[in-house]
Amino acid sequence: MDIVINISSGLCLFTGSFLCISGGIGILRFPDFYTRMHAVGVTDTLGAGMILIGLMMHSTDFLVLAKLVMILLLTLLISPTTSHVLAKAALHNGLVPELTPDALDQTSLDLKKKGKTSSNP
Amino acid sequence: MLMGLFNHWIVVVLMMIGLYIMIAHGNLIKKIVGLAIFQTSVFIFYISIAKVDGGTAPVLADNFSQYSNPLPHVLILTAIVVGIATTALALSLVVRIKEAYGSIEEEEIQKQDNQIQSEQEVGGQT
Amino acid sequence: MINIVLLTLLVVVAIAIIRMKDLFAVAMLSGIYGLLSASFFVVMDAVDVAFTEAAVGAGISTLLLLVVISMTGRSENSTRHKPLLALLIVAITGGLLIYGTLDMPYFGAADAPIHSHVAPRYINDSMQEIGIPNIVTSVLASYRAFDTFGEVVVIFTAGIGVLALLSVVRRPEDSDNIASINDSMHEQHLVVRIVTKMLIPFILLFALYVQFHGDYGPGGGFQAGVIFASAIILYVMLFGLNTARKVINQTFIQLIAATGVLLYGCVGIASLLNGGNFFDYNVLANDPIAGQHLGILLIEWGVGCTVASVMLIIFFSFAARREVQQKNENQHDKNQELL
Amino acid sequence: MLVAATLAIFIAMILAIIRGVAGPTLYDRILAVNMFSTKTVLLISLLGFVMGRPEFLDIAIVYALINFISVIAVLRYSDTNQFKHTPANKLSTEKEP
Repeated sequence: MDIVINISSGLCLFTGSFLCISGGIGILRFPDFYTRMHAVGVTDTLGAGMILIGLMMHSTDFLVLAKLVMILLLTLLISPTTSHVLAKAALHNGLVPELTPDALDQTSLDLKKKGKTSSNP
Repeated sequence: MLMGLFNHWIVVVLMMIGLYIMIAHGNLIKKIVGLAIFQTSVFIFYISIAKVDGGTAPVLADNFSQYSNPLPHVLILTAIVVGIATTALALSLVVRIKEAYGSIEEEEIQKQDNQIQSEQEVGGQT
Repeated sequence: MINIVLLTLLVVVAIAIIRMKDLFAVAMLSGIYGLLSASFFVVMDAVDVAFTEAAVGAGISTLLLLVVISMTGRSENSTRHKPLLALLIVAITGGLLIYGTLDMPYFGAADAPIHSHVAPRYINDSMQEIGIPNIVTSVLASYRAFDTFGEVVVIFTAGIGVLALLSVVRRPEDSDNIASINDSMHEQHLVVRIVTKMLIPFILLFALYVQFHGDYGPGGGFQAGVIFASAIILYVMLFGLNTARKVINQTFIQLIAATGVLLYGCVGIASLLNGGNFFDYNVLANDPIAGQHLGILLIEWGVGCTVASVMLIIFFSFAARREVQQKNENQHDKNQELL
Repeated sequence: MLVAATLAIFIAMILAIIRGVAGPTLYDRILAVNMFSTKTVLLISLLGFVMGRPEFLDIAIVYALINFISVIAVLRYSDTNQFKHTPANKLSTEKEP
């Protein structure tokens, strides 16, 4: 039983760490704000959740477990909201995405040329 | 020696960074941030001298016997809250200065002060 | 090992703060700086301090900086006066201080003078004398209660100072104008408003937990006060100052701030009247331990009230000042259009 | 595994600091702070287990809450004209298409 818990918590921690680092690389390497936010927003929530679940398996005390669950719930509630708020504030204050609507149209045209139909005509 | 005194040296470096910002920058908000850095370096100093090797947080528990020194923690805990209160006071002074002078750059404020003073002197002579 | 990484990062962030011209970026970096130093405090076993620094250094002080920067302008003037002279002064002072550290006991040494004098008494005897496991709380609220009283009075005075510097005269007709300024942005943020409504009760409850759990774990009046205030600050930011003033009256907050200090002082007086020393809680009840518990509970409550309401007073003053400024600017713009 | 996860968090923190220092826009910095505080929550939780005293998780909860409050503050106080991302006060060097 002990070894099962150890392995599964190790797996969770490993996945979480991997996601965190990939989010970090994403925030460093992506070209503009919105893509960076995509990298962080997606990996942060899942990575934090994975690490917290991994820790929950280690915890023996009930209070510790309850606090970890609370942190997990808070992260799940707060992290997407902050991403939403940030994107909205940036767009509202006129930060232009590098991928402008014109460029988007261009991409969908390219896709049509290749014979693929885009989902939003 | 490098490992033993590293914390203290970092504290000195941080303190000097804060001091440099206080001396060399004219912007009042930047000065307040410099003051905060200086303040934090003092906090770090107190907390790092309180640490005992192999010690744990000073909350008594059954399976621990070695604790870090609680006294600096108490001093710094109150100092942090007092620090924010004084920072708020400084920031409110900055707001008033901005309203009175239209600027928060030290040099412009001094220029305006000198101008007023020289005008007063001219007025006094005539 | 972890502390070395954290301290190096602190220096990197501090140097970046020097180089930064954009004050908003400076505020953001000082937020990172606060978070880093709080992590350092956790590594150094100072959980109570980390708690306070997290709520204060990373939260409230960044918030106040943001408010003030939005009032006073964002960019720093590029002129620096006499950077070489400043560098010289800093280098000399730093060199002298580093020379001074050479005599210091090494980091973590258990036989350093600081650990041999008062601390063993606190660590060994506080359980028998005070009866609560968190030594920091027992030193803060019982052994050094008079010192803490001084700190609380300082915070109270700072609150009065901010109020004296920034308070604005409110006329009834102003409130409509200000409300319209607020609404223009609030209506858009439905998601945030709902999430905030879910979070605020939780934050208030958590603040009370921190307040009363301070005897057994990290926490206490200072931290609880800041967290409690931050919940209401969140409400102010999303629902506007006027709505918040209807929920919690500013006069009432000012009253609470004074009551907290008064409660703290009264505990001291009560122990004097019962025949003990000032802040000697042993005489407050029949049993010394019960007396200590009662005294610490009351004092932490007083501290929490004062800190929470002073933080609120400070934030309300800044926010009200900013709204008046904004209103004047809008009026100015309108006048310009008319001309 | 706990130590390895702590190390990973540290690497992510350093990357976030690099982005926070480099900018270039204001929102990149806010994003970096946001990510940094999430990582701090995880770091505190992990450190509690590594150091053998996991009962101090309250600190991590405070971090999570403070993170939210500071993002809301940025939203609220970046709404004045000086924060509009117009070419005049554009701090970034975005490429023209």
